[in-house]
Amino acid sequence: MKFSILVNEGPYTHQASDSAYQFAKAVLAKGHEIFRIFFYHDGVNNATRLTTPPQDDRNIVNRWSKLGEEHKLDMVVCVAAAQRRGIVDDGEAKRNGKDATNLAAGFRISGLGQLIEAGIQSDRIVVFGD
Amino acid sequence: MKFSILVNEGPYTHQASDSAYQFAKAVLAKGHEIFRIFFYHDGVNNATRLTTPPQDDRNIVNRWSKLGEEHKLDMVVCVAAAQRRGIVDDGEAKRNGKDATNLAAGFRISGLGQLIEAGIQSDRIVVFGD
Amino acid sequence: MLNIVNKSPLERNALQSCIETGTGGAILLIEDGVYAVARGNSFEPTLKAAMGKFKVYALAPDLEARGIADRVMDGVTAVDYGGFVDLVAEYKSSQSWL
Amino acid sequence: MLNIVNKSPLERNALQSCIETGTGGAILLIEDGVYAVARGNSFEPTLKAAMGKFKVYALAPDLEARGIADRVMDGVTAVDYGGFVDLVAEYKSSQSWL
Amino acid sequence: MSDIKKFMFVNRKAPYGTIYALESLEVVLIAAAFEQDVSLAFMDDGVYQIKKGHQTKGIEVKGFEKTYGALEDYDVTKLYVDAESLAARGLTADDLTVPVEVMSRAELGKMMEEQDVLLSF
Amino acid sequence: MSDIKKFMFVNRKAPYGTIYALESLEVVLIAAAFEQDVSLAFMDDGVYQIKKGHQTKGIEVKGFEKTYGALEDYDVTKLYVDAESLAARGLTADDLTVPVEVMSRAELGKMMEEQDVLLSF
Repeated sequence: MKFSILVNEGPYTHQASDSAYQFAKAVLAKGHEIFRIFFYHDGVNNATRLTTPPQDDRNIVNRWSKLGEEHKLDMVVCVAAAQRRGIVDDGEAKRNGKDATNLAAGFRISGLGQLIEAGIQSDRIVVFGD
Repeated sequence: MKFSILVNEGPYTHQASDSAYQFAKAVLAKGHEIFRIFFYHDGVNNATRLTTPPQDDRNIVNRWSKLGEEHKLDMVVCVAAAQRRGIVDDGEAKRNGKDATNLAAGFRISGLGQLIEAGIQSDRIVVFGD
Repeated sequence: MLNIVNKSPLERNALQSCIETGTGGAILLIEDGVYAVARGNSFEPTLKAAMGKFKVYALAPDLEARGIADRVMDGVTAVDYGGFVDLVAEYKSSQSWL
Repeated sequence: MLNIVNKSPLERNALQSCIETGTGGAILLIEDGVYAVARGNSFEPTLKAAMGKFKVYALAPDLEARGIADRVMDGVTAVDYGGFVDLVAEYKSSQSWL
Repeated sequence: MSDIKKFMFVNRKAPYGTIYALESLEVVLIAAAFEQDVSLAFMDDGVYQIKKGHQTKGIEVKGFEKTYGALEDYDVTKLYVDAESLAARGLTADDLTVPVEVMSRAELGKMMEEQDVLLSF
Repeated sequence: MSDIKKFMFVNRKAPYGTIYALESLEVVLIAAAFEQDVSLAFMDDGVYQIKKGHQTKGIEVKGFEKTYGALEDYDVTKLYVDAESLAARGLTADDLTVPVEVMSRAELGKMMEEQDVLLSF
């Protein structure tokens, strides 16, 4: 079955991001396909490569990047939400005159249409939020 | 009277940051002093210079920077909370091997002791959160 | 003590807890907390009863943003951000019921 | 439909709304939502009554994290993340009561 | 035709205290552009989103009451409101900024059951 | 002496669902290092923070139950718990991971009134 996942909250503050990650792993373990993971609202903050969590805690951003790489997942960060919250890739930096970027490996920035498309193309979509 | 302000939530997602800003302006307008504004939890996300909010909306980060500059405010971002969430200045970038920084003008990164000190030194401390 | 509540009483328990716990002083409703003072909401009787113990204030800009400035129940004082500052100064301490 | 609730019923109204609105199917409690299934909490009668209409599940890892895995009320099925996936697959649609 | 799905946006949160109402609207407009069968449900504090008369100058936050009025231009006309949520807030349909269909919780629950995709924020 | 203030940390949120409980503890430890008069209040879902037996392996989140036990080493011994919040959750003092003083809501309200600084997250 084809699943998509929507993540509405950032790392650490709410468990939503942890739950979404565990759910994504379980989806793959069950042999299902993940069409897309979409990061919206504060969820875009899962995609900054600038975090340095305590050594004895999980690294939420890195494990998303790793899961994405291992399973070739399409992990999309909403551009409008990212602009409000300061998540930037090279293209966004150029367009908005920013002197730095922070997007982590494995994520891409795109529009909300990608969320609707995920809803259309997937058999199931599950929302994690506050 | 000497006020301090604690901001627990990031920009845009919760009104806490807006309320704290309006309150800070009113404190100054009333002739009081602001000893410190401390950003904790997701509040540290108020201090990224990488945001590009819609043109017809307020720019939360820039107006903090401007208020801080105009009134020489001490705006402190908690280092532990900032590390978890990816708010980085030059020193943090060096220490943690990060290839970019995103701290906005007018903010500085420091420890939680600064919050306790604010509680000790101020006549009043007001908390804005979720 | 000044109690600051920023949550709707119909969604969360913050205002209820504040009312049950506080010994008196004032309650200032801000952000989504201002819905508590809109006439006809189902929390109205509880808030009315609490007025014997607390002075109740609501932040005018938050009332206006939510389109309920014209339906504030009797006994509630609307204040602006300056009034918010005055309240904080007036009471020895404040607690935000997050 | 699979209803997913992640909030404590003693703090917010999400589970109450879900129970009142849903036509049946299943409720899966995750994150702080799992407190709803701890024996002896004041929401227990409401959840018990809802079991006539809904199958009730709770996420085991969230129960364990909160130290309440040993006090799950009768009639509730604990599932792991794999069971969560199976529930999503079993029902045509899911709704997260955020 | 097989690519048209029933999308329902469930709005349970008040406006301005958090951004969810605004960012939910942004998704609704996109869904409409994809020509999906879009409906909006308002319940609990979500009914406050469409309470008439938002004036956000004082909080210096961008108001978005007008966007609800513009939904019709995007052919989004299925706005369902929970009657019990209105009543608990002392509101009636006359207090709302847009025409809506008021229904009971049970009826709203049935509408939810018919959806393919339920998005909540 | 004049620099010693009464700090109370008011904990009303459950652990793990959000980070507030953990980051609140981090502030408590700092406040103790500043040799302030520190107390913690647990009420509403905040009493779950000190419910015994957290096992967080399954959610892969760092557990912090032990930190409450370590508070004593930092001379933080004033832990107040609201009796009504415990009762509403079917809990008693025996279910808690640390020794606490259980009191009524009214008594807790009086303790709050005596504080110089009340921090909530």
